[in-house]
Amino acid sequence: MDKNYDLPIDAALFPEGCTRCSLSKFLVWITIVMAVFGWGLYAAYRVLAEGLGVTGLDDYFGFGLWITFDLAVIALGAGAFFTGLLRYILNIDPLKNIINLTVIVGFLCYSGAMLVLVLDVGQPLRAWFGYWHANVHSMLTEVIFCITCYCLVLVIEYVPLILEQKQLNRNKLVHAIAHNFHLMMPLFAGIGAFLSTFHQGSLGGMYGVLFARPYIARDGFFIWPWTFFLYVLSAVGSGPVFTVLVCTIMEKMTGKQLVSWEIKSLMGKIAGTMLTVYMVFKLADTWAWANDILPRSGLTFDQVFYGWIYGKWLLWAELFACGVLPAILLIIPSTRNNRTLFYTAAILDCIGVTINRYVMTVQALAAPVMPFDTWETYAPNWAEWGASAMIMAYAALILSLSYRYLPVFPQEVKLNK
Amino acid sequence: MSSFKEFKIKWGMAIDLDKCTGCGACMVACQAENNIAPQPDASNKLKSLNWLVVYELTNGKSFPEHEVAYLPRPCMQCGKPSCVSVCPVIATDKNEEGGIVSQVYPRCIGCRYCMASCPYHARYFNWFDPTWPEGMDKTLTPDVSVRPRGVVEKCSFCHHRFMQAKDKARVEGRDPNALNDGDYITSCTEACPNGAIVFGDVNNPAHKVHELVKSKYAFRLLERLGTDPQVYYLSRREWVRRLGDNYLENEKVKG
Amino acid sequence: MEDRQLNSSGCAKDGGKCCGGGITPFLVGLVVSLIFGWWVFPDMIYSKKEQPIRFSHKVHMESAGMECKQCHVLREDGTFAGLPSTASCADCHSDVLGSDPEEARFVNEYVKTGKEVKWLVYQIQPDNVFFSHAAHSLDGCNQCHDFKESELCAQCHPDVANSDSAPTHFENKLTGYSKQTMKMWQCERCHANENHYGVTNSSNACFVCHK
Amino acid sequence: MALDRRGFLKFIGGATAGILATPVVWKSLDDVSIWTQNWSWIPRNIDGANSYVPTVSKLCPSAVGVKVRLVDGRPVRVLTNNDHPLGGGLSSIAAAEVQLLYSPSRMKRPLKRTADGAYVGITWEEAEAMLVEGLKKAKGGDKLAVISGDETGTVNELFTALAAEMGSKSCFIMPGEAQPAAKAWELMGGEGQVGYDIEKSDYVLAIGANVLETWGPVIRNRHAFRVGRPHGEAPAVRFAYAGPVQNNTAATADVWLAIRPGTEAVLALGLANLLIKAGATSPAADFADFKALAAKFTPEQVAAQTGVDAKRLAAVAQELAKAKRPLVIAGSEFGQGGGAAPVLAGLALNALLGSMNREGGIRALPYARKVVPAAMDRKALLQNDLVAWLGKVASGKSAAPQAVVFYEANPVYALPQADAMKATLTKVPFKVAFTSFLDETAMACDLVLPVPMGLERFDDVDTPYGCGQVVYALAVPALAPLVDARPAGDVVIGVAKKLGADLGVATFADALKAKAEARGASFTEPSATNAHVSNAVLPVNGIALRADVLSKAIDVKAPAFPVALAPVAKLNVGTSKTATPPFNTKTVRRWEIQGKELYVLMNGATAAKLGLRMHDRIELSNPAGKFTARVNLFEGVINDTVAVPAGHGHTAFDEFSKGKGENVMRLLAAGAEPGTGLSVWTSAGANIAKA
Repeated sequence: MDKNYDLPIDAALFPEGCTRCSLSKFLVWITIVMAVFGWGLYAAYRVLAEGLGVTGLDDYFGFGLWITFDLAVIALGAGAFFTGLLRYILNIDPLKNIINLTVIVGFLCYSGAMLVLVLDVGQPLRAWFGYWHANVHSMLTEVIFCITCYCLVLVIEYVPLILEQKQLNRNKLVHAIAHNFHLMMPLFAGIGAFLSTFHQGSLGGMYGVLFARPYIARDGFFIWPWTFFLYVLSAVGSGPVFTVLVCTIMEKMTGKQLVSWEIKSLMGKIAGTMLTVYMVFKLADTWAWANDILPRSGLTFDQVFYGWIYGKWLLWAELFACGVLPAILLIIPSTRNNRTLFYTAAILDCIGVTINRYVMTVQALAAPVMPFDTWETYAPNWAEWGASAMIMAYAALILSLSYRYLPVFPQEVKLNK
Repeated sequence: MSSFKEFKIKWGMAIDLDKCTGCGACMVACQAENNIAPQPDASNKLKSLNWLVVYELTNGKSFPEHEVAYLPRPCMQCGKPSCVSVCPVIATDKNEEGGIVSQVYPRCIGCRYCMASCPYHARYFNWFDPTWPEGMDKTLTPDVSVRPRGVVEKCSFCHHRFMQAKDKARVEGRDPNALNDGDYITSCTEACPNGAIVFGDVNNPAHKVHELVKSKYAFRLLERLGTDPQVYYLSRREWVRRLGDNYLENEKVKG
Repeated sequence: MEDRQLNSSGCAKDGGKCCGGGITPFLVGLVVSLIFGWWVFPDMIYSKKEQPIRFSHKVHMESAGMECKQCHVLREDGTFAGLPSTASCADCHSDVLGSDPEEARFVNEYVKTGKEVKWLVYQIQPDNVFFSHAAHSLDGCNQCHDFKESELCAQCHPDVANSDSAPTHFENKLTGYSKQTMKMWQCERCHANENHYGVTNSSNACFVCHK
Repeated sequence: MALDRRGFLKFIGGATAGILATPVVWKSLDDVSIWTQNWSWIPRNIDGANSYVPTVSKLCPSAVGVKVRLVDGRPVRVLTNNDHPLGGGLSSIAAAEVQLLYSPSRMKRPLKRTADGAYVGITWEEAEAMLVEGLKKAKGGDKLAVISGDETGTVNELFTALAAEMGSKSCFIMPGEAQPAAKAWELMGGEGQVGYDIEKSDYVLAIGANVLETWGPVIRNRHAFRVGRPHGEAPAVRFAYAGPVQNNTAATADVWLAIRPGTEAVLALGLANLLIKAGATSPAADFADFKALAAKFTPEQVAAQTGVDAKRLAAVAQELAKAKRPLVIAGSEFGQGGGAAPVLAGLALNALLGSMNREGGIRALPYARKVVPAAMDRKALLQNDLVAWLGKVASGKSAAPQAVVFYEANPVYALPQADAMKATLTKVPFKVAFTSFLDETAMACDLVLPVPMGLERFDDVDTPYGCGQVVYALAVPALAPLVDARPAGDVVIGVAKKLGADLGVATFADALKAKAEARGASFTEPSATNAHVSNAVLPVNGIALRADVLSKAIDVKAPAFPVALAPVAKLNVGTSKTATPPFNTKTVRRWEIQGKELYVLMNGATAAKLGLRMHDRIELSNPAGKFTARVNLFEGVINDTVAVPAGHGHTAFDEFSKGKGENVMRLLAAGAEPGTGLSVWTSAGANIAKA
């Protein structure tokens, strides 16, 4: 084999027909990422060695940044299961051009969330009790099982992509495995869609069942409070555009076009449709909450907001600026195909679902229930930011490696000719 | 949601808020009895671990119409606890005769879901390992295990005293399931010089608390949420009773 | 690097031929770990300890005609005293009674100095476990069973009534607990047995056994 | 056979499969989780046999009767003793007494101060020799002073006897409620110790006296409160409280009369005015004078001086008049510095109400006989005014003593103008502290001698001030001292011997035995309480109302400051002797101490007037001293008054109290009460500036 010394020294590992930056440039980037990772690792060490007291959490805010982070990334990672569902089960073929990225993003979101959970539980060495001594009545049990299983599914979906690495794939066995995996993908996509729907729902259900917390308690359907369905819908209404945003950021960083606009627009259309459905229900839910659940608990709408930090602006922002507005922008073809408006809508959409997960977690715990109790505020400290940044760094690392060495984007060669 | 058991015995408290001066003896007696570690700086009340906390209540009026009351808040041992069904590992349950909500520390994984569910803030997390000044750990009682960091704990109604009372009854040849009024009382009940807390079996007519909870002045915290607490409060002051639950402006308080 | 990559993938063309062994390495691994896991490991995690004095329950039970509860006393308030103190042993053994050199050693080293014997307890439970000996009485169990006292004790404790020396104490190197410390499922043999409910007032509620 | 990579992978595969089929992984997982239940750095439970020792708390000012639970001789709890005449519950400090045995600030051995100011451990033999040497230099002519923090113990007799043998009468007890009361009772011509029969009263009006928190035998008082207030029913005994702050007593009282600090006597006279108008009278010889004095205190006049609402005042007067067995208790809101006038006026009210020498009223209780011949008896000791004496020493009017002995007293922290008091003590060349804790006073001494804690020693409590009955309670050791401490009584006896004096008792235990006998108590049999109650009372004859003294003493000048200061005393923060016990930091209210900062309380109107809001940082200053604090808005404070939580701002002790908050005593300056000459420091004021 002739060697072209103009190519980066690891060029043999690049996806077929793709160009990449020099190894040294890549290593500089990786060093930056690893520095952030190291900070998070230190935070994680302190938390595990000394206890959760080093965080900003307290007895009022047992859940804080980490749970918000987990819920948000799990919602945003929903692009994976929903795109998979559409691609493999409903056979929307064009989605094959972005399916790899949705799988990686999904995998990162879920595995990252699980890493954070290791820090977030007080006794990580006993965390396996969740499987062994499972309480079937707890929504959290459903979450634990579904997230674990779905994370395994994502690994299974991610593996063939790794096996398709140019050099690895030369091995016949590897090639055969990768191929067979692909054939089985509809099965896993189906399982994934099932598991993911359930745990997205269970995450919402986790809050809705807290019947003594009027801020988040919701009546429901059968064993599930409404939040179960709202979480599923909000996740599928934001996950796809999050993948698009990740893709676009990668495009900006690499200076290449990786996915064609049509695909992005399609993802936007999917998310927009789901978001619209979600917003209809969410608005109805909010109305019913303010007019039924709150007064039933002896509370008024005004009473569950406080100052600036837990002000009504959060609700209005979530519902309208980051809910109704992006839904409209994404669902109307003309605005959707305006790139600026499209990206604005996508960003607002993701912010909206993050606000939702934040208020459901933090504001819900801040809102006093006993009349003589007080509003308390919560601010995450360095340890929580550090550990969250570690997950971001971890994601950046995996994405960088995947992009550099794996055939993630089928359109890349064609689009960059 | 799971169903909740009914019990023949129902340990409960009737706390007369008109008798509590807020002196804090119950809080100290609780810590000593239940091997709760002291904290050099406990000014962050959101991170100081005390199973029993005395809240300060105000009628909200300006001087001189102002009134103050103190409300000791143990675990409510809810009849329909919001914390039990959410626990993913069955570390907390309400399955024993007497209706005390158990918390099993070696089972708890520290997910804090139960804390999120409890509107009374009765549950506490061990943010750090507990430490005592040198030698003070020798004053730990043998009755309650010391909790490591990373687990949730809460008031147990001094459950070990229940077990001790039953054992004493057994040795004396009495029926351990028919304890007399006063055979089993909690450390805070015992410590309060004002007798603000009366403890006993709410279901047993021979126990004083049985009548007290029927008083027209009796109320429970956040009754309308449906948690069905086993801790009752009493106050002849209407404004105090009104602070027991959230009332809309036009709603009347009972009693 | 690249060359190695190429080589190994080249190798793969020949399949099992050049990188032989077929299933043998797999089997070797399997057997090695099975041996390790079943025979070496269980031994490795315990340290062995012997009692400081060789004590014969048999002599006390048979020759002296004693019962368990004479030394392992239930106190008036319902708590259990566990092992007898040197002082209570000295009620009989104020001086050497027999010819056993261990007894003489006990009298000389402990009774005369007033030192307590650091007996090793086989059944000691973690702090988070509450166990009431008062609740597990002969009267209670013998409503249906027909236990002798020593038989009842042996439901949980090693049956030492007929032995001349106490068994070796295996201490888990990680947890510090005896190998014979009962696990929860063993307690549940009775506590989760519904036939016991209503007869013995037993319950399988968490707080009955945890503190 | 060389193992190639593929073979190796197969081997690993087989090994993995094999391991999963053995207990290795599963047993390890389980063991690890068991390990997390038993971390070696978490303390273990230690089982054993329970035993209980009934005793009385010498640590808690409420002198609460308790029992100590021991497990195999190891003390684990202080428990309620319902049978004890001083028991029936716990105070928040007595509840922590067992844990305080292991307080980080506990004295472990005798210490002497070296030239460079550092403390070094010495043996008891060295310490006693040093004590003898130091005392030798203080022989004759009031050159030795004794300051005791024990109001009820027989140990005072040994100290005062030693002082007497050394030719000194400068013996003092730390200021409290007993001293002004003794003075007032003496002025009225009463005999013995004044007692308040709260148990049998049906209407208790506490003026200033924080009867449910700091005044008298608090737990006994609270037990009476408990009995008189059945759960959820209309109370059989009504409680009214008058004071500047809605404190713990006011929180449960049926009536709170808000009055300015230091105006207790005026309020009492205002009530007297109304009662006399309603027909109340007294057989006292000077009733006419008193009537004339009371006539001046019309409701309007009283309202102007005290700030009390005239209607509420009238209502209380009516309730008092209607009650069958009313009882008025006057005292200081923070347990000291109140002067004789409030008590005098309060006792006069009782006289008007016919409560003298009546069930549920005022009782004259006999003092116990001295058991150490040379000692000062309690009556004599109560006549010595420590604050006044120190003032004279400070100003040079009295010569500074050559030696001072402190017994369980912490005047450097706990006296008014604490900074000035500390400076005064520097004039004394030899200072010795008998103490359990290395407190502020010990830190100023040349020799510090550890005494066993109350739970480790024999001691006694003889009829605390406020008790309605003679109660003699023995403190018995629940355990041997954990540190190298010696009972102060025995040390004093030994030292006296070395100084050539025979105190007449061989051991402290003998003194206690004699005292018990003097009280008619017998402790030969084991008892559930080790306490003795007697119904002995002295006749109350020819009581004078002393309008002459009152008219002078009541001349309270309103402080010339924008705000008045009202210190608020609570037992949960401990005492000056103990500081805040480790468990009690959690009982300190949120807006009382945050980190190292103290919060002071004022109502919204006062704050608005001063332009302050919640959490504002302010500086409180007056000629006595200054400090910064933050504002806590609390509507239960009278207008133009700042309530300052007392008991904070320690500069000694341990991490549980040192450096937290500020010591309110630094802002209080003592003055002399006209007519009685007693030191008073309940009428302080301060300037407020934003800091």
